[in-house]
Amino acid sequence: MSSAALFGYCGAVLVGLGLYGLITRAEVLRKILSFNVLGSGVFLLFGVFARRGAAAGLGADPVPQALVITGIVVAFSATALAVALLVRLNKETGQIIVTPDDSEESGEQGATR
Amino acid sequence: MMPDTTSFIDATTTDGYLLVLVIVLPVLGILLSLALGGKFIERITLALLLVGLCVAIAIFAAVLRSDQLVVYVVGNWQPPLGIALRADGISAAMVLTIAVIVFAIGLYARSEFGQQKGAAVTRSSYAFWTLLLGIWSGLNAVALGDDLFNLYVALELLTFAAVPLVCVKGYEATIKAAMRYMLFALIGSVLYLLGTALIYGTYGTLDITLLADRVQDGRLAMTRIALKGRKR
Amino acid sequence: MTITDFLLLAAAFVLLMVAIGLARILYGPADVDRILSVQLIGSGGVAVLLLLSVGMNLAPIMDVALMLGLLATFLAVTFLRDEANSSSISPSTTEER
Amino acid sequence: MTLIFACEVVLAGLLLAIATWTIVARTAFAAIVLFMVYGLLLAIVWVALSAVDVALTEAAIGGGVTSMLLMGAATRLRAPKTPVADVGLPLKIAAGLLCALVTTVLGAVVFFLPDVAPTLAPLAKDNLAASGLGNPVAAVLFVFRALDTLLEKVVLLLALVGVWSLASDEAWGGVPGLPVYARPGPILVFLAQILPPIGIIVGIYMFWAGATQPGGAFQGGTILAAVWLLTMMARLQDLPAINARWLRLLLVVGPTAFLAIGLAGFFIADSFLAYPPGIAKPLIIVVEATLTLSIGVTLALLVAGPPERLPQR
Amino acid sequence: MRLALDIITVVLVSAGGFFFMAGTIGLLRFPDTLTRLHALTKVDNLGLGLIVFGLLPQVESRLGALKLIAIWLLVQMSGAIVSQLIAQAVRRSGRQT
Repeated sequence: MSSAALFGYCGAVLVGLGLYGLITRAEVLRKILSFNVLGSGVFLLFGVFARRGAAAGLGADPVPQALVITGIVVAFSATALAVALLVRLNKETGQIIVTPDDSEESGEQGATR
Repeated sequence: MMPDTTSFIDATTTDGYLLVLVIVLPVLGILLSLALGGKFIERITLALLLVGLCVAIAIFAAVLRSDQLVVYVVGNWQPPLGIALRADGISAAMVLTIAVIVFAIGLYARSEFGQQKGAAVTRSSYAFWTLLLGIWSGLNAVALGDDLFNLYVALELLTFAAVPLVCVKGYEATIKAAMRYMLFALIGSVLYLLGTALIYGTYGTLDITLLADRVQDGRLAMTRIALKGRKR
Repeated sequence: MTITDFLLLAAAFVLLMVAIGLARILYGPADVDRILSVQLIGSGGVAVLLLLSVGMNLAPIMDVALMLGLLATFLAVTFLRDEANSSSISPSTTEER
Repeated sequence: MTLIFACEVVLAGLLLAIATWTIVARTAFAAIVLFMVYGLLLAIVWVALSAVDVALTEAAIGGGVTSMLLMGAATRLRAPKTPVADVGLPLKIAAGLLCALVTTVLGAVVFFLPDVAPTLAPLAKDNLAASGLGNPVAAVLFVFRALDTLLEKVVLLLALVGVWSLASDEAWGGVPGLPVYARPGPILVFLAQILPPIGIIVGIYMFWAGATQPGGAFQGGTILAAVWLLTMMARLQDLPAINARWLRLLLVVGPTAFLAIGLAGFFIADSFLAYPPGIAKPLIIVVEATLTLSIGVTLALLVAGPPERLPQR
Repeated sequence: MRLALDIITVVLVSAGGFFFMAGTIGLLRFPDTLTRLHALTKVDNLGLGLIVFGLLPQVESRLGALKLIAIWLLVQMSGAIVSQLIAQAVRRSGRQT
């Protein structure tokens, strides 16, 4: 097994783990964390493709590397926005989860200024 | 049909710069709105929208007239290394539709988010106009981008503008909705990226037109069908 | 065994030690214990990266070590900061179970 | 089995263990600390994959600032009165099966990858000289795929506008609610006094080195952001109000320079975002230098969150 | 000459690795946070320090050696300060419980 393949399997497991956390954890903060784990798994797969594409004296294909750098920054922006929404949600409702739709009436009340 | 792709070199067409313009115009507005702290943001947005509408019409006319793609190879770096913007009939129509709708929204929103003369810019008004520009830029980039990863960045641009717009009024129900939207957008974006990774790992390019030619029959036939629409 | 092999072996050994140490600290039970892990991954990670950098003769890896050391410090401070004005679901200084 | 592979196996095992723990940890605080360790470990993994540029970015942003952000969120959240229940066991099992399936399929994809990997590395290498840069990753980011990088800067700024838009109407234009020490202790103040000079030097070094070797605007900018946040936490510096003019100018100077030079490409080079040969490198250095500043300020403000109070007069 | 330098490296790096091991054992065996912190500082000071000095003979360029020492100094200094902060946090939490 090559090292690229090793980390490829690693990435595959991380994607599964992140997805599991996103589905099963109720707390939004934990969902955001899981999203970051999932994202890093995907980036790792990019890294594996980059490593496999090592050629012309370069240790890894620079194009996927650049994509991952852009991806990491975008994922951070997404996390920042999600966190800000969560903090605001918590301020409004006192909840750290997105409550299901049965509390829609209270939402309507909130909407009537 | 198309000649063999290996011999084909993309070239910027004479009207290609219009494609850049229609993506860059809203970006200019966003930068101005941040730099000026929201002063004149309403007027700037409407002016840019008007110019953008003209550019969109020009793109549509160019496609209609030449009956060919309008192409812009950014930085003159050919795909697969570089990024190309391409407008065929559908994307030109999309850009025009987007421009018309966003312009109409801008006119309509003046009553609610308009700025009073001399008054300091309010939160909702500032956020609305800036994010509207963001949506416009994102939509244009989605319609014109011909590169899977460029499309990803454009989709994120769209999401980050759309989510805060959902709750720009700040009511509890809208914040809940925005939170939900955000969570689904997170999953969607990361899975899209996963697909992009797999495609790059298999075919070594992200350019959609090149991909449509490289994807062979049998393997990933659905992808081929999905991409074929863009093939010339 | 060349010196390169030795350095890589040392890197693997240090990594293993850090891994075991991390497992212990992260287990808790108090959250203050967990903050120690930031410190451990900081110094241990720097050691591993320096060994790899010299062992594989790749100078840029040293920059990663520098980044790791610097960021670990900032992070430790962030956690301690939040530890200080503990509220809501931030760190519990008492034992969990 | 080579020694380096032994290293990698330990690394991979540790990474997966920490990742699993992050997902299943009981308290949010424990999960965040675990995630931080995970991020720093991931940086070592990227080194093992010969992607030093990514390793720097991961350590700085993926592990570093993201954990700061999450930690800040955890302290700001008020815990609900009722404990939060996760989904029931049947759904957990179903989700577990689904995720196991996803993992298996991805693992199979990795296993069945063709022997000859497709790559753009030779193409990038051939055009490296024409790009004017020595670092191929920087060349992809700022030359070959410059449009992505430009749009990504806009994404960052839009995210900031989005975060700000979540402020209350009264606090608009005010000061972000970064939780600061009530009374920072002397040790922290000392640290906040000596670390910034070092951080600034390292930050500038990262950006400067980026043209020829791994490093660049993101990595440098992140360090600047961390340094700035530290001084604000230690109360050596006040948080700025978001409508401060200098702040807004710093936010846009990088993207504006990038866009301006890109547009100038229409006239002085042959295309948008093309650089005229000969002065390509100085132009890109200007872009990167201003971007380092802008990214630093943007990241710090994203961590600091929406404005919460008006500045004191 | 080469051989002598290599021997220095092997000895110092091994000693550094030993302290990493000692630190890990300390983390595993010590009963409370403060003593575990004590074990951790051994890793910081001696483990990393010895490894850095062991690596110095292997670095060809003067700049590389300088960077190595700079990294060590940085980790050393921030490690000392952060340990202080952690100890403070431990004492505070001790009062609370």
